[in-house]
Amino acid sequence: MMDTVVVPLLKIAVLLNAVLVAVTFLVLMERKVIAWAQSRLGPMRVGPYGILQAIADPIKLILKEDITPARADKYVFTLAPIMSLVPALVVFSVVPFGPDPFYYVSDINVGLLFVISVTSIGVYGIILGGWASNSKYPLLASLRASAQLISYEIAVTMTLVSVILTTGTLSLVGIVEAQREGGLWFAFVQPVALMLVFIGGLAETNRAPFDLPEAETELTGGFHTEYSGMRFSLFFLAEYANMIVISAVVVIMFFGGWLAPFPNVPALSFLGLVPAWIWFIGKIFLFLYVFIWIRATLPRYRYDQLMGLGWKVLIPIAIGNLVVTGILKVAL
Amino acid sequence: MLEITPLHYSLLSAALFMIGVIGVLVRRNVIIIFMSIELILNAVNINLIALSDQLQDLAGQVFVVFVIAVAAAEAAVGLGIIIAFYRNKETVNIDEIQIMRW
Amino acid sequence: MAEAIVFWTLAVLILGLGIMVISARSAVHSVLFLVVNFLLVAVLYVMLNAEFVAVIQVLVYAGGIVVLYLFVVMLVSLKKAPERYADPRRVAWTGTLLAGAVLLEVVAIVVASSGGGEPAATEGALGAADTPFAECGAGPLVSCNTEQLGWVLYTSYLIPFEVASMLLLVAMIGAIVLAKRHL
Amino acid sequence: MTLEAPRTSATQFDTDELVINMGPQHPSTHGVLRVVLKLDGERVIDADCVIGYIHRGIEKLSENRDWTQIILLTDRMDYVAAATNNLGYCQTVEKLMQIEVPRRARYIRTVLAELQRIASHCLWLGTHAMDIGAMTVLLYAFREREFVLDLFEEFCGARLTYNAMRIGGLPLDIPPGWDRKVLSFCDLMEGKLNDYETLLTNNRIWLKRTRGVGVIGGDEAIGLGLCGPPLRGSGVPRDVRKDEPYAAYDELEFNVPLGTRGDTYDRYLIRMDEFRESIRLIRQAVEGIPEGPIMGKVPRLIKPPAGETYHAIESPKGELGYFIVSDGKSTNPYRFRVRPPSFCNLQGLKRLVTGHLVADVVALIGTIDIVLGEVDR
Repeated sequence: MMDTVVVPLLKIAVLLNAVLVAVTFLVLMERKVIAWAQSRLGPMRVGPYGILQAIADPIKLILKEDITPARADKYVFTLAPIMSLVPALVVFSVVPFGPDPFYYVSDINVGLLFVISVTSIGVYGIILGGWASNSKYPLLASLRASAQLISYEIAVTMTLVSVILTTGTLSLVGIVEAQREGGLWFAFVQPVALMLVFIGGLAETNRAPFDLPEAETELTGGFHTEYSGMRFSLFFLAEYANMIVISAVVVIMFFGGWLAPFPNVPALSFLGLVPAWIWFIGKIFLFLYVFIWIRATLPRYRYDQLMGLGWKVLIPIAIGNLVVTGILKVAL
Repeated sequence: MLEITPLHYSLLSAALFMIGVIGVLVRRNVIIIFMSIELILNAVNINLIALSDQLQDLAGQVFVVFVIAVAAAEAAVGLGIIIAFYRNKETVNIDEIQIMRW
Repeated sequence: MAEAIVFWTLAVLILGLGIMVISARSAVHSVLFLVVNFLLVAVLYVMLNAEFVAVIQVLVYAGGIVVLYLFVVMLVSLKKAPERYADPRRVAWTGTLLAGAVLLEVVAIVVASSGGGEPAATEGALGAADTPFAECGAGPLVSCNTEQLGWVLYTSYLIPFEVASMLLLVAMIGAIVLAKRHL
Repeated sequence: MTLEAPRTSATQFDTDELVINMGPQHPSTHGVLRVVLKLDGERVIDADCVIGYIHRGIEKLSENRDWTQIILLTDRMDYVAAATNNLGYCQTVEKLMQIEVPRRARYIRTVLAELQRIASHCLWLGTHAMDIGAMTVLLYAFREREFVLDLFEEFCGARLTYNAMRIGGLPLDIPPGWDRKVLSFCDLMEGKLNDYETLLTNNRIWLKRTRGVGVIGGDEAIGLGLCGPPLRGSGVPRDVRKDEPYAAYDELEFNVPLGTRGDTYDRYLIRMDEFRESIRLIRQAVEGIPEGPIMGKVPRLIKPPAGETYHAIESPKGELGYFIVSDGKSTNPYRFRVRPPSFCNLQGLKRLVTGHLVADVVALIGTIDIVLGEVDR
C-alpha cells in the first residue's frame, strides 16, 4: 500500500507543485530574457530585480473577474482550459529526473509514445476554447490550431521513430541509459532528428515563430481572446508546462537526460559530482532559454507557409532520416 | 459481480455496439452517424482485446491495429465526402443525401 | 477487487458517454464526449495488458481522428439542426427497436458461445506460437508487449499490414481529391 | 464604403464565407481603422475600410482660426510627423503671400523635416515588424526614435506636437551645440540601421512574409493615387523633394530609392534606404547651415491676398498637400483642405489585400504606413 499508493501520490504532489511553481518563474524568465534581448530591464518593481513578479502575476490573474461571454457555450468554455492543462501535467508522470526510481513517478515501456499521445490531447483545449467563445477570431484560431497540430505531430512522431530505431526502447529511462552506455548523446548521432523535433516542438507548443493560434497582431490573441482571469491563466500554465515538456523530451532524447557531460574527460570529472537531477533541470532551462530567445528574434510564419513547411519540408526530411537510420542500422 | 470475466467485457462491448447502432439508425446528422460508427468499431475492439487477453494470443491486438487504421481511412474519406457535400448542398442531413448525386 | 471497481466504473462511464455521444444536441458536444469515451476505452485496454494498443488508441483515435471530426464539425457550422426535417419520434422508435434486436442477438451469441467461461489458455491459435505471451513482464511497471506486437505484425501479418498501409494511402489521396475544390 | 458589414444573400452559393471586423479595436490596425473583411477560409475576398473614428474636423476648425493658430492644428494630423505637417502648411501660406524665407531657416527646416522622417520611419519599421511578429525590432526602433524626440525637445520644448515652424521662418534658432548632437545622432543611427537590417533584411521568414505580398504595378499605383514609398516601391520615380524642390532640397544631394517588384519587401527596402538618404541629407544640411536671420519679412497681422494655392511636400508617408483659399479680407482661411498621404494610400488597401490571407492584411496595413489621425483629420 505504501509503495503503490502513498509514495506515488506524494511524488505526484511534489511534482505538480514543482511544475506549477516553475511555470510561474518561467513567465518571469521569459519577460526578463525578452527584455534583455530588447535592451530593456523587464519587471523591476516587485521584489529585488522583479523576482516576486512571479507571485504577483498569478495573484492578479486569480483575483481578476472571470468573464464568460453571454453567448458562449458555458460548459465547454470552462472545460477547454482544463482540457488544455491536464494533459500537459499528466506527461510529467513519465519524465525521469534522475536514474533511480526515486526520481520518477513511473517508467512505462511505451513512455515515449505515451508522451506523444498525451500531448496530442492538449490541442482539444485550444480548439474547444476557440469554438466555445462563439467569436470569430477564436474560431479562426482554433481551426488553425487543429490543422497545425495534426501536421506537426506527424513530423515529430516520424522523427522520434528514427531515434527509437537507434535505441531499441520506448522507455524514457531506457533511452537515457542507452546514451550512457553508448557514451555519446543522440544529439551527435541524430542531429537532423534533433532539429526536426525541436522545430516540431515549437510548432506543437504554439510558440513563436509558429504561434499562429495566438498571433496577437493578427487574431487579437487567438483562441484565448474571450478568456480572462483564472481560466485564461490555465491556458497560460498549459502553454508553459508544454514548453517544459518539450524541453524535457528533447533533453532526454538527445542530450542525455540527467547525465553529466564529458564523463570520459578526467579533468572534467568533477562535473559528475553535481546531482543528476540538477543536470537534467539545467539542460531543460537551457532549452527553455532557446524557446524564449527564438521568440524574441524571429517574425511569425503565415498559416499557409507553416503548413507548407510542415508537409513539404519537415515530413519528407523526417521520412528520409528514418530511411537513412534504418539502412545504417542494418548495415552497421 | 466482483470477478471480471471476459463475458463482462463482451457484454460491455455488446452494449456499446448497440448504442452505436442506435446512433446510426436514429440520428440524421451524418457526422454524428460517423461518430456512432466509431463507437461500433470501438465496441468490436474492446471485444478483440478482451479475447486476446483471455486467449493469450496477440492476433486480437493486431486486428485492433488494423481496425484503427481502417477507421482512420474511413474518417478521412468520409469527412472529405461530407465537406464536399456540405459545400454544394449546405446540409449534413442524411435524408437529403439519399439521392446520391448532386 | 480493484479490477472489479475499475471495470464497473469504466463500463458505466463508457456506456454513459456513448449515450451522450448519440444524444447530445450539439455536434461539438458529441465530439467532446467521444474523446472522453475513447480515452476511457484506452484505460480499459491498459487493464487488459494491451498498452501499445491503448497508446495507439489515444494517439490515433483521440489525438487524430477525433480532431478531424472536430475540424469538420466546426467547418460545417450548422444553422439549423438536421433533425428538424424528419419526424424524429418515428425514426427513433424504429431505430431503437432495431438496435434492441441487434443487442439481443449479440448478447445471445456472446452468452451462448462463452459457455465454458474459463480462460482457454490455448496459445498460438492464430499462428503466433513463436511469440509466447507470457515472456513479457521484464518491463519495470507493465509488461512489454510492444516488441512482440511489432514482431507479429511484421512476420505473420506482413501482407495485411502492407495492405492496410495501401488503404491509408488510397484514403489520403481520396480525401485530397474530395476536399480540393479545383484540381 | 458601407457602414454595415456586408451580408451573404441567401441565393449566394459560396458556403464558407466569413465576415470579420478587423478593428476599430484591433492591435494592428494602427489606431482606429476598421476593415470589414470577407473571408473564404482565411483568404480575403473583399475588404472595406471604414474610417472616421477620430475625425476632429481639423479642416473646418481651421477656417475659424487665424493663420498662425492653424500651425498648431496641423501638428495633430500626422502626430508622428508633426514637423513636416508644419512645414507644408507654412510653405503654402508663404507661397500664397510670396514671403521669402531666409536661407538659414530653410536649412534648419530641412534638418527638422529629415529628422522627422527618421522618427516616422522608426515608428513604421517597429510597428510593421511587430505586426509580422518580430517584436524586438519595435523596441529597437523606438529606442532610436527617442533620440530624435530628444533633439526636437531640445529645439522647441515639445516631444510630439512641436509647433516648430512659423510662417516666414522659425520661432527659435537652434540651441548652441545642437548641430553637433544631430551629427552624432546620424553616426549612431547608421550603426543601428545595420542592426535592424541584420534582424530583418535577409531573414528567411521575413522574406517569406513580405516578398510577393501585395504586389502592385506602377500604372495601377498611379491609378489608385498612391504616393510616397508605396508608389516608389512600384518603380515610379515621384518624390516632391526632387520634382518640385522646396526648403533647401535643391541645394543638397540625395537619391530617390526605387523598387522594382512593387511588393511589401520592396517597400520595406525603400524605406530602409530612405533612412540612409535622410541621414545623408541631415549631414549636408547641418554642415551647410548659413549664418543669418531665421525669420523673413512677415507682416504683424498675417492676411494673405485673395486667391488660392496648392502646395505639396514629401512627408514621410508621401505627398502631403495643402489647398488654401483666402478671401483677402478676414484673418482666417476661406477654405482649408489637406491632401493627406495616408488617406490616399489607404485607398490601395482593398486592392492590395484581396486574394491574400488574413495574416497578410496586417502586413499590408503596416506597409502602407498609415496614421489614422491624418486619415480622419
